[in-house]
Amino acid sequence: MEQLNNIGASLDFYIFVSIALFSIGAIGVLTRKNMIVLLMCIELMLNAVNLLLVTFSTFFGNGEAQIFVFFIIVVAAAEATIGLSILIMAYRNSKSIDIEMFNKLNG
Amino acid sequence: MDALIIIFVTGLIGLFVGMLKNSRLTLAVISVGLIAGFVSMYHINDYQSMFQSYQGLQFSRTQHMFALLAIALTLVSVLLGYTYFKEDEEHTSDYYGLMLFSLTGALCLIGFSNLFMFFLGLEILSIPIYVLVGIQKGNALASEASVKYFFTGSFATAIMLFGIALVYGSTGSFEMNEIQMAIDMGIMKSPMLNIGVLMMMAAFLFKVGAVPFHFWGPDVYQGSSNAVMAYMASVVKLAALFAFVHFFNFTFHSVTPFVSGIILFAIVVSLFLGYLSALKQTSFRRMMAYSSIANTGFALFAVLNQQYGEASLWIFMIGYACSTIALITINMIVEKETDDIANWKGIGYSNPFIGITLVISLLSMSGIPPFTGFFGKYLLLSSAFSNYLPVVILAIIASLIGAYLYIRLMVLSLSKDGEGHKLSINPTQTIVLTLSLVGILGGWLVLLIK
Amino acid sequence: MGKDMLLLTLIALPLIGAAINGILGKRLPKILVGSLATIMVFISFLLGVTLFSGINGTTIVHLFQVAKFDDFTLDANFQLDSLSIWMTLIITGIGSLIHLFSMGYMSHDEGYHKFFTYLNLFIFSMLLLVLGSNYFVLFFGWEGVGICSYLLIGFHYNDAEKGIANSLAARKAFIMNRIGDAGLLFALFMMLNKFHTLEFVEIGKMITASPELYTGIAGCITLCLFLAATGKSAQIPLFTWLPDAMAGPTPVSALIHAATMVTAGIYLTVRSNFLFELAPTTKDIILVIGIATTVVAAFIAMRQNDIKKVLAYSTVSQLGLMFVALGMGAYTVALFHVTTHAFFKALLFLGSGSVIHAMSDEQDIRKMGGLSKLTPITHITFLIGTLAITGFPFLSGFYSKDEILAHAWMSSPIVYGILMVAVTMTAIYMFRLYFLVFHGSFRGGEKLKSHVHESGLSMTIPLMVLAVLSVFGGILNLPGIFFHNAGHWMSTFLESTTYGLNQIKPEHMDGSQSIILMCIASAVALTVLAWAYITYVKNQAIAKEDADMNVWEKLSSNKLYIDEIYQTVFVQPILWLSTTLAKQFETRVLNNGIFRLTSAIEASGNYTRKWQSGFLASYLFWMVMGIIGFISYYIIKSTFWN
Amino acid sequence: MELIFLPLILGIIAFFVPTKWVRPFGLLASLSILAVSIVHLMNFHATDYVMLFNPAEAFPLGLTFKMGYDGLGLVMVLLTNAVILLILLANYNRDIASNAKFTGLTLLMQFALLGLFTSLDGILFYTFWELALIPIFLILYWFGKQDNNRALFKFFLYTLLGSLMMLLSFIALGYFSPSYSYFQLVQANFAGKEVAAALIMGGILFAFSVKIPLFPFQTWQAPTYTNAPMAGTMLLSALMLKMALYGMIKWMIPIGFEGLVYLKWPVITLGGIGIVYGAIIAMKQKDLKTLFAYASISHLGLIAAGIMIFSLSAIEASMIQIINHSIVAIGLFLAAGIIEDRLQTRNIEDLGGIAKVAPHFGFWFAVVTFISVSVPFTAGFMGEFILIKELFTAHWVIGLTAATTLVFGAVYMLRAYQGSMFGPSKMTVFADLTWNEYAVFAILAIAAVGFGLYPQIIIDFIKPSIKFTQELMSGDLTLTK
Repeated sequence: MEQLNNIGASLDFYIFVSIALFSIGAIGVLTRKNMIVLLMCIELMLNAVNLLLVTFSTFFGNGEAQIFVFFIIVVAAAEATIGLSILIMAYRNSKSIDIEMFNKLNG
Repeated sequence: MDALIIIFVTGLIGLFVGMLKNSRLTLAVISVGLIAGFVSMYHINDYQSMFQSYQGLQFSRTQHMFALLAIALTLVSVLLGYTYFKEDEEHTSDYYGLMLFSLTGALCLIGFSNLFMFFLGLEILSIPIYVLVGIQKGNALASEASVKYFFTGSFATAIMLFGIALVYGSTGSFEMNEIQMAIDMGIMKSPMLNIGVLMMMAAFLFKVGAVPFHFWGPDVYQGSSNAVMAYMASVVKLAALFAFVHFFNFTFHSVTPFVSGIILFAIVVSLFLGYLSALKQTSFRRMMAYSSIANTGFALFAVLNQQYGEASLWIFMIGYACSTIALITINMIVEKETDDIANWKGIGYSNPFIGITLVISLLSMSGIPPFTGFFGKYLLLSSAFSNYLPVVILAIIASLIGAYLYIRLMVLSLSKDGEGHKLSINPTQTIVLTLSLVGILGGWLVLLIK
Repeated sequence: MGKDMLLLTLIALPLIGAAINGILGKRLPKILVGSLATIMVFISFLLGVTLFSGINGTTIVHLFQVAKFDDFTLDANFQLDSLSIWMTLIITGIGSLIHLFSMGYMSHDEGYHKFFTYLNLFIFSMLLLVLGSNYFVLFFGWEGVGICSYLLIGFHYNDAEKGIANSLAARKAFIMNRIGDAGLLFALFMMLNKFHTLEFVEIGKMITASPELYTGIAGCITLCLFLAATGKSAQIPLFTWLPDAMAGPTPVSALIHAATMVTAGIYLTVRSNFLFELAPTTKDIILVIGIATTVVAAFIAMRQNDIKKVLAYSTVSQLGLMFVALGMGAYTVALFHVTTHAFFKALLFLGSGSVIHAMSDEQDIRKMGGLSKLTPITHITFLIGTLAITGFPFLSGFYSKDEILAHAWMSSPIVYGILMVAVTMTAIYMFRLYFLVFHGSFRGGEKLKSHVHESGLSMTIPLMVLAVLSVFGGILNLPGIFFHNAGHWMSTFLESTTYGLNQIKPEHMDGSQSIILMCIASAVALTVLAWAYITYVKNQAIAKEDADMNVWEKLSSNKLYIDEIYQTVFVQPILWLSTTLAKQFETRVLNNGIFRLTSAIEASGNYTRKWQSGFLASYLFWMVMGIIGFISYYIIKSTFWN
Repeated sequence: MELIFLPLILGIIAFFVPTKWVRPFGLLASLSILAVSIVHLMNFHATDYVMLFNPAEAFPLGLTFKMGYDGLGLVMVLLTNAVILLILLANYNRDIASNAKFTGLTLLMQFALLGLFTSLDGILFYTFWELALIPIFLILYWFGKQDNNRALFKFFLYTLLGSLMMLLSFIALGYFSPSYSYFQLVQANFAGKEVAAALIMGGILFAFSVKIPLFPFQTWQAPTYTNAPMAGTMLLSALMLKMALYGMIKWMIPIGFEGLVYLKWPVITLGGIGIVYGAIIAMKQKDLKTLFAYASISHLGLIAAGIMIFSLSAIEASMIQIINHSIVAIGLFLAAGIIEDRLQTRNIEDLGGIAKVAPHFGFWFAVVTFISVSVPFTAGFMGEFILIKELFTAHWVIGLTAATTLVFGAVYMLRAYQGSMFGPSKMTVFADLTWNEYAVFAILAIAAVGFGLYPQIIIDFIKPSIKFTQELMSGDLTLTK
């Protein structure tokens, strides 16, 4: 009960943190050219979401969100694997992992 | 629910059967599985299923219709892909497996009743597609396409999740009806909810490929193979659009009026950008990608239509998907080393069956009666007519440009120069063309069923 | 056989003849074709005579109802009364004579059967015109004769050198007539809207019942009717087609452009007398135009060198004279002149035809001369015709002209004066023509002279018959002063049964005055005769060449430049408009405008494509931009809209 | 129902008929269809309203697939079948007739037209309206000049734009009437919403005026005609344009009557302009087909203006004129086609003296020319007579404008005829008419004279159906002003 109130008092703080995390990830996605870094930035965004969800679940005091977080972690893992494999394939085709290299398809 | 499992298991079996390197057998197994799934989905309410207790998936009447359509379209895409897949001896079954897994995702996305199922469906739908797009290992374009699709896609996923989190934060539940109740209680003005909804909408717009989240479309469609593109253009778009409409017609229906401005903007820009950019394309698949952006613009009218939205969307999608599949099949038949539109010159004149098919599908695309494409557009526009007249008029003008696009293709492919230039059509392709013709000609008759 | 059956057969016979000739004419021998056509017309003439003998009052024959509209019906009815039967007699009588003449005249033509088909068709439509009991049927005939005249003027359309000219003349005639027809149509419309019927008798009844109701509309209607009349009867301003119409074969000129069709306008006016009586203004206009036409035409005729052109302009002038009569309300007088004019003008044309035939298609009088010995019969008959038209005492023309002049004198001396000038001019050009053709020395060269020969019987018989008629035609309507009981037989006959005419009593003047007038007229004729004889026979004067003409002669020989004026005022502007519209508006504005638009739309695709740069970074950037846009939309909306 | 679907079935069969049997097949097919329609005529009484397909229950979104015909519809049905037969007959000695595609498309076209003339449901009407566009488009594209894409696109997009406007209007009509059934649409009440009605009817009118074409929308016509094959031109001008005029009479006037007060005079004015404009441009045209195209602009302007008068006799007259125009169109374009076949040119200046070489052709061309300048004894005269009268009654200025067609018509038609037929002969050999061309001309002439002497036969069919429509419309409104 006590704990819940603390959370309630500082809920905004958690939200801001996760928003900040999310934005950092997004900005990273926008600015970086290295695909691996991009991948990590996206992971970062997902983790921001996780944090947010956990915060809310504690705030509402029901476990659903935390289960959801597990889902997200699993999916994130799957995505990471797929992403890395795609990355490797792309590297095979054009000896580079710089996204600037991929602009044959345009117009 | 049974259908889901049948399809998923069929996918697994398919993977194993694939080891026998017998493409016919694999196709047979997959098709049987899909048909079985279709049947069980058709009779979903007629028998007591052992998974009845599970509440995560519930198929109302419209959801039921959409699920059936999704399975049918997958079957068609599988048949369409057959000739292409079997060339790749090693991984023939991978295509089928991935498609079927993605179909399970699509079914979840259609039948979901809480955000868990929704999110899982979305991911199960998307991840196999990332693979399918890039499955041609040696192909640089394919890998580029899949890279672009993967990164934009996962970025959109992140946004979607953030939106979900915010919605959960403001409503305190993952159950659709509870969320709806909570919103209707009167928190529809709360910033957190609205921003969450807007973020989810952004992700949706990405999935359905509408402006300004459409960029992946042309590149991915061009980079991927015909079969995969057909699947994406039909099933993926269908599932995503349905989820979009479902959210904004039921769960968020009290927020929808507030965000309608954005949707109208997306509609108009998608329509014009899609058709105008398509005018100047030389690659067929790229042109189809742009036209699919424009068609998405039409489909988005369903989001604004609380009453008939889903029904109209169904009719529209059956018309759009069938014509797209037919055209892609024809493109497969005519495609030489590139998918240049010039290959189409005169094919329709010398091959009557192809000619009739492409004429009908193109006319249906350009919204000329009595084809399903027309009725779809008609339903969407007529319901939007009273509230959003200016947008409807803009849409009409855009569809005129679209008609110009399609008629130009029709004229090209019907030109007499193709005299005597015969094409060989495989039986599966014939089946696909016939099925899609049935869809185009007869799809709208569903209107008459009470 | 009842009256109505007789009438219908009378109308049908020429049509049947036309049908037979048209279908089988090619295979039949020429003599059969010609005689069939002639006999058909002649039989209907005989039928006409029988009907004429038994005429009493007005009989309407109902054939069938053409169409029934919500507030009026259109019927194919025929009317049998003195006026219509009189015209019928003229048409069929003279028609059969001219058919006979054509059998000889056209004998060398390859389009023989076609010619007679057209002639019969013409007779048929002319009969429709005069026998119809309402303006609707009349209009059918009206247009029908127009078509036939078109076909017959352009009969030699594929002639090597004159083919184009012929067909152009035909076109001109048709189009000018079409202008007149438009007028007639509008008259019909106004009548339909006012009276809801087109039957002569019913309209007449309504008007006589309450004239004051219709004075206003009658003015408009009569003006339109008169426009139509100017078209058919070649009055100013629509008279220029008639001289060109001489491109047709001579019998055609005789039948259509002298005896019958051109008098349709007079017939129309007489028919609608009850309307014209309500419209004094129109009558004045008619009077003025009639006078103008008669003078102008006579003036032009004086220096024409084509034998047929002279006769054509004299026809126009005579028609003008008739319209003068109409303008003064002397309907029967006009009809009397129509009759006599039909006699002597047909005679003159046929005579000229015989001359042309003899001269092997040479029409220029400067090449003729001294034909009196070579073609005696033609000479005599032509002389009679000339005397008749110049109003030589006690010939038919003398009486009819004298009637008109008398009325003119009573209406106003000025009109009389002008008419006298016209009459004098008529005498001058007719005698000039006669003397230049038949007297003096032959100017056509020896080679031509050797071919000159008198025409065959089939051509001379009509000449003689018509000559007789032109001499004694006056008996029909002798002035009262000589024979009080037989006087004005024709006028009384016409007035007796024709609707409306019996209200209008043109008074006949007392003896002394009329005798004076007659003396003046004959004096004029005789003096001119003497003068012409001296000029052309004694002094052997021949027609001047254009070079040494004075202004007046130039004006006359160039037809007052009226054709040129019309060309510049009406034709050229329209053609210019046509080209300009087609080039500027149609092509440049409409057509290219559309294509500009489409190409602009197509080109805009190139710009929209640019957005799709192909760089993943930009895609992600725009996605973020989108979200930011959404959120800002939310912020703005939530702050300002509630 | 067989009336509608026989052409469809035969048309589909036609695609698979072996080449040497195609000509007789096409002829027999159209004959049988005509026979069927004549059977319908036999059991028809002028006051009937024959329902071909009349589902009892209403479908969602106001779709009622009602089909049927009254006198008006039946006249158009007969006209269509007769004209198609004549077109196939006229082409019988040409290569095009032995092309399975052509015959099939023509029969499909017939199907669409019959559907249009018998549909009693708004959406159905629109459907057939669009459907008719496709076969003609393919005919023009496949059998027209090779380099005709531009003209073709102009034609297609122009008409498509029109029909999209029409679609908008029909969607809007859905808000004023419980269903799209013709009878309920006619009873739709716009009282107090005249402007809305005017806008809706404006949309429909736009589609019609593109098809007719009314004055500013005619730019697609001339190039399309000149590029089209003879048969295509005939189909276009003898049948497709009539769709629009029929639509005006049957759909536009009864449904949107309240709104038409705003449209009446604009349309009449445009029609009047069209009459003069078409005639004046036709005067200097060198290409026979172009000339006839502008001539038909002039004629149809008259008909359209007449229809907008709304008076009973005007509409009867315009029906007569519609039939007459079909006759004229077939005749003139057949003549042009014959000249083009024999001499490979349509330019008047290169022609001349044909009548001397080919007298029969000369004669029949003359007959058609006279029919088209609407002299008495032909249907055209009756039509123009009443139409101009009605226009004159409405306002004397428009009457005067319309009457210019009498003179101008004579000017350009005679110029065309004399320029090509008269004068010194410019060619040595010109094959005279073949039996089928002869037959077509003869039939046309007989029809024209027949209707010209007894137009009552048409009026008897039209009048009851117009009256019936008047009764359908709410009481205070009637067609006669």
